[in-house]
Amino acid sequence: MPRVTLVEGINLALARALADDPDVVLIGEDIGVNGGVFRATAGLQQRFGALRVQDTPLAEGLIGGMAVGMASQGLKVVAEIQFMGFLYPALDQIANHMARMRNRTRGRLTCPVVMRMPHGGGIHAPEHHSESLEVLLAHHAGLRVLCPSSPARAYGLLLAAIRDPDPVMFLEPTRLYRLAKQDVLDDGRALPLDEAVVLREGDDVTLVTWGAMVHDTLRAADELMNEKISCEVIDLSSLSPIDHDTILESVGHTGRLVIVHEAARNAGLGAEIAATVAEKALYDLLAPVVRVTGYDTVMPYFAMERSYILSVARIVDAAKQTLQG
Amino acid sequence: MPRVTLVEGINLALARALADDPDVVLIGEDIGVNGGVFRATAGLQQRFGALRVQDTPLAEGLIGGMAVGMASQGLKVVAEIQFMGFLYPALDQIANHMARMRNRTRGRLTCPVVMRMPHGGGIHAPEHHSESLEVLLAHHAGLRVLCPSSPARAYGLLLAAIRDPDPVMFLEPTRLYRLAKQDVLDDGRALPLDEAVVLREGDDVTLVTWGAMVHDTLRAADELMNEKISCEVIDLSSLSPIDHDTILESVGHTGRLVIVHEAARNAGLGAEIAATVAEKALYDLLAPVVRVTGYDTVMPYFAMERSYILSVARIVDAAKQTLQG
Amino acid sequence: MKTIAQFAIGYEQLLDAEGRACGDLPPFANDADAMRRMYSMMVLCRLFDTKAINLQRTGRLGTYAPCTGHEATHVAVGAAMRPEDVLCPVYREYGTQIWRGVTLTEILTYWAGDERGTDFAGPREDFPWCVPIGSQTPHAAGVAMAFKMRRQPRCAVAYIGDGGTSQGAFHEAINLAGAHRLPVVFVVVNNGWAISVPVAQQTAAQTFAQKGLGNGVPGVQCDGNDILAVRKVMEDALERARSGEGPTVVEAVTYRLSDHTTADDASRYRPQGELDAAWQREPLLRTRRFMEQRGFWDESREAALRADCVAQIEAAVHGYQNRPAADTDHMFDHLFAHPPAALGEQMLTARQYGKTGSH
Amino acid sequence: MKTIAQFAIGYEQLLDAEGRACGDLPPFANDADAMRRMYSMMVLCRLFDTKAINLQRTGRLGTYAPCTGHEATHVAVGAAMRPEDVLCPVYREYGTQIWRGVTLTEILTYWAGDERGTDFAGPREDFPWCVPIGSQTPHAAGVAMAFKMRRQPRCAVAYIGDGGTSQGAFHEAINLAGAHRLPVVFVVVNNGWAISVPVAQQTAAQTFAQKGLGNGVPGVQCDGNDILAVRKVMEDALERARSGEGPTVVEAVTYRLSDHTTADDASRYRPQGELDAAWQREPLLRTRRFMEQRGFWDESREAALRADCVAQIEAAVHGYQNRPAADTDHMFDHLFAHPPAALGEQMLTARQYGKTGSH
Ligand SMILES: Cc1ncc(C[n+]2csc(CCOP(=O)(O)OP(=O)(O)O)c2C)c(N)n1
Ligand SMILES: Cc1ncc(C[n+]2csc(CCOP(=O)(O)OP(=O)(O)O)c2C)c(N)n1
Ligand SMILES: [Mg+2]
Ligand SMILES: [Mg+2]
Repeated sequence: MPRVTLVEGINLALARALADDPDVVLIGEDIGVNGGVFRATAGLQQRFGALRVQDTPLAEGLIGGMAVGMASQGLKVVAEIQFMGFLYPALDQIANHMARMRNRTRGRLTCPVVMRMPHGGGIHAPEHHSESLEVLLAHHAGLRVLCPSSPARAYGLLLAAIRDPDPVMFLEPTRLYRLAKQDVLDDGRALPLDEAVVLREGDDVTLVTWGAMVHDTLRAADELMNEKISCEVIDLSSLSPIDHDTILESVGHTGRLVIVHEAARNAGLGAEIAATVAEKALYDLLAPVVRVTGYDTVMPYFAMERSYILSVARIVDAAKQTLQG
Repeated sequence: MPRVTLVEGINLALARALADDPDVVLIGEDIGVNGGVFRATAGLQQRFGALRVQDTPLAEGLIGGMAVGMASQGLKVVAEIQFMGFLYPALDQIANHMARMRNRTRGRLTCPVVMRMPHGGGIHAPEHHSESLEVLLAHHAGLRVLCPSSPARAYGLLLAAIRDPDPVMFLEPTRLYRLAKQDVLDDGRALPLDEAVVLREGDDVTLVTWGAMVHDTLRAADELMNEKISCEVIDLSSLSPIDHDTILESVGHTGRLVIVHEAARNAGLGAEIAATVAEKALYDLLAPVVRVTGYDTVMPYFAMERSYILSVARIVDAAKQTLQG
Repeated sequence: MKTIAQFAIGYEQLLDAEGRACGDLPPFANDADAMRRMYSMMVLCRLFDTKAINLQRTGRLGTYAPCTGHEATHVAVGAAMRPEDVLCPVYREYGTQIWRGVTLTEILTYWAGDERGTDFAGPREDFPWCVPIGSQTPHAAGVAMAFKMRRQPRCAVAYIGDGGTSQGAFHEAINLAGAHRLPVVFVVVNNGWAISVPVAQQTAAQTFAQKGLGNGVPGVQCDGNDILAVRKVMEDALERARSGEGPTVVEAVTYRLSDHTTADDASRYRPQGELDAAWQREPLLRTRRFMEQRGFWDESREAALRADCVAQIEAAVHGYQNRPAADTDHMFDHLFAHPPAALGEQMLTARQYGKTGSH
Repeated sequence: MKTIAQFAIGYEQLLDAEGRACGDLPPFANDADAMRRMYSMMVLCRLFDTKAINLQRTGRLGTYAPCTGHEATHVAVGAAMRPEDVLCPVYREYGTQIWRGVTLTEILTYWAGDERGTDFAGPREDFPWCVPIGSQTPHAAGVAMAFKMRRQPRCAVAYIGDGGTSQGAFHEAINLAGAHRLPVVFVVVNNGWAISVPVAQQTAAQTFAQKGLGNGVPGVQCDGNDILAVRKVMEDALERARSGEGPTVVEAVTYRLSDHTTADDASRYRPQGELDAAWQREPLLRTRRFMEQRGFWDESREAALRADCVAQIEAAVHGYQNRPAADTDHMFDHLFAHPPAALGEQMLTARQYGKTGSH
């Protein structure tokens, strides 16, 4: 069983999908000879050729649009957006076409596209390289949005995304690309879609998070455990649809909820989770919900990113706050 | 005092701004001789000339980008996006430049741009002409997002938006453009930014909404009053920043909250309001918050729009539900 | 300074405004049946247009985008394409669509705001109407990329208007097509106006055929009211594409003889004189004259054709007006192949509150 | 078919790879001071580049985009512009920026991930570095629109890379500039590569100078390692723009002698032979030879210049490393002229938890 990083897990899944299904095609900027700026596609063009692993011209709108066209012919397109801040020019195609093609044609034309992109900051990158824009995607019906938190989950979720016949936005936590290794069995098994994962069971507070913040949240849970506070940690994993049932069940048990995300607070995805709890589990709540999030500022240049990205300390304090409230 | 429709109120405000300040420039598709597809700019090119009221080439990304360039020179650009579904190509400029220019240059270059666009459905228009995408804008720090609900508010808020030195997204409820007339004093007075408005005071339930849904919500409040249920109706008006204080105060009084918006439910702006209440006013709540929203489907073609756009009946039922809960 | 690159744009016209041949005629021009088929389709489009506008005016159809004036271009493109090619239309190219098998009922259903109109029984792989201007052009490039990857001898055809050429997406698509020599033809329908904006305000380009030059893609302009020229130019471009020589930008110069849509009032911005002059160049009469000169057509054929068109249109309107009603599940049925569980709840709410919303 | 439009792209070179004049020299080429100023700036850029890369390698700077190889183009553009013109750069055109007054300290501060680096003390109206490729070009068109509206005799200059020309935004900007004859020059720096993608894969266009033809905007190509040619071509284009004749696309053909950025490893995708060959055409030596031939330059001037550059760079690094620390309020200070009240609460949280986040 190979021990791999998250980005290597993605590479394994892509290789597997390309090998299994001749309709799978990878497109993106610098994904060919260069193997992607994060090396997610390393070696794949050599192995599968320059058409199946295709460097596109430098135009994200084009990547989205050509993906729609290719997918309408039954190709399964896995497109890479080099950094999430460069997603914007592709949004028109994603929202106005990918998300709608099946619906508007009553299933006649479909859009089996996976849009892969790095998510979040923390790697000292220049401006526009550290964005967390999941809400822009999650708000659009007709899309699924996934965010893995470990090499094995990246592998299994990416396979699930590629095999799904509808468009899936696949957000890869940049900070985790090379953070840690994990044994990943390259057995071609996909993970289920639409499901959150309870990473750790606990009794006092539910901590919901996703992507890179999963790790800080687990560390916070460790620290809290030292103080005899038992946390249930949920990796949301599917950012759209949200698996509210898993969260509601947990909150039913703990009565306390802290939501942690790197994205800005205002109209962030944490709001959707808190709102659903306020609607469906109000009487379970023993304390106000707390969101621990990025600030409502633009993502600062990297010298300030450690002050923007929330910390273990903030999560710990938030959890304690729910225990006082 | 002229009796005008909402779109006429906008026209008055634009004319006033153009007359008052030689730096005000209008740009957009078909806004010149044609006066805009909704006639918001009718007569303005004749009066102020083809450079100050400028038809652009057909490219929303360009409109956003040229606005940034013009604004950097101190022009106050009021750009029209013909329908909100065509906003996507402009989002790159809005999010990556408008919202950030002041911050990234530490105030050296600023971006006094107003982006005007129709918002919402209900006018039997073709696909992509009926979108409610406020959350895509509200999630971005560095922008203000406004949505007037009457001719007078449109007039006063638009003047405030144009005079503000930062970018303001101005969403005009399409359904209200010609719905009703109101006396609007063309006195050049701007309304305050960042403030929600309590349109009707009440004791039992707080109803928060914005844009076209204000009217249905008021009708629902009327119906509820017939059943002796007294509603406080809040027109959010400023969609970013949200005036949470006004809402919290009202919920403190009523203990019940229904949020009404036309946009899709998942990660809609209603979530932010509900989440904030769950954080800051949990103990004031006598019943679960209810969101009455668009479905998590793509906005259907217009034959189905009466089934997509929520109804007075749904609002009434939701309010009653909070009284049972 | 030395010259390192040179480009030229050609113009094709085979039929003058009186319907006289003014160039080397391609074989199909001498094929009576081929010419009759094309002319018949043009007439059907013209009559359908009138009917659809009428339905809209009388509240029986939503906003509709007329095609009057564009018939030669639309029908010629349809005739030049093969059934296995794929079309990425904008919103008014009914002539091409009907030629390819889209039904009048489907067209009406679409403009009645009903998604079922885009579920063509006919060309199953053709794209539906595309409202966000320009965004259809990368689709065509993507379709052509699929053809290339699979070594299929098929072509994609994307329409775009004169106004639409200002969208960056169009240039991105051309650039990709050029770089990969994709089998795709971009047809710019230059009808003089983008709603209220005339061509001269839209761009400094002397022609739209040259729109590809910056991305290494050749272009050709033709008289878009001359069905022979358009078909000839399209056949050449498609042949080039099919044989691996890459994309072409084809500009068809025509005129929008109608309002932009039924929601528009062109008299607000468009000089009447220009419109009157354009009617002198309109495509139907010109084609008919050509056919009459050759003995392909006469008054009785015309009368029979018109009767047949009217009958077809009436049948289509009937089919459209009597299509089964859609219920609120319609909004949920085709969002996903595997819908998330949570949508079920909303589907029930929609059933409960169907048709009660504001409008 | 008759020809209805023709276009040609010219190529300008005034200095061959050995520094010998090979064309009609413009006046500034005979002006020793002007030439020395330009050459000195080129050398400063080259030495600064080395220093910045070194700082990055030793953990004292973030990712940095080198300019080695581009100095002739960058400096020539700076020299051709007037101070009151406005520059919309991408991210590596330091030669132009420093010429216009941006300081080395500001450049380092920017690449250290500190917004204060973009608050140029110098050209207050110039745009900061622009990371989203292509998005700077409509800014330049907008700036030029402001100049036109106010009848100011100023020009905007936008840079873009060979890769960047694939972005639709670039074409949209050119089209607007053409339609309004705006005073703007688009400078395409063709350095052969867009990260790992070579020009031939990026586009089928034979030149980048022709990128404007589709939108009615003329173009000219020049040897981007020939400082005389670039400056000449830019002066002509700016003169054209200033006198109301509209925009030009200028292509400067140069080569990226470095990795794309310090985060890149070009050896993964770029043949060593190509790089070696490109070094034979690099701009500094060529300019120096030209100046030596004319007696404008000698070894002792070279030594003095280098010493001066090193001192300037050292001072800049010192200034950069000793700039005042920023506190967490930095994130909130310049979001709005009138910040919403609610931000205050977050500012307090940020103060409390500053510098504790993951990275
Ligand atoms: C992205 C986008 N922006 C704006 C519109 C609104 N709109 C619809 S048609 C049109 C003009 C199109 O002109 P042209 O491309 O010349 O096509 P024509 O209508 O003349 O066939 C505009 C601005 C749109 N549909 N999509
Ligand atoms: C919109 C966008 N997409 C992707 C990137 C990532 N990226 C940065 S530089 C670059 C290549 C640019 O090549 P070119 O335009 O030729 O400029 P050069 O670096 O050669 O100067 C890419 C893909 C980006 N910055 N912006
Ligand atoms: Mg047109
Ligand atoms: Mg380059």
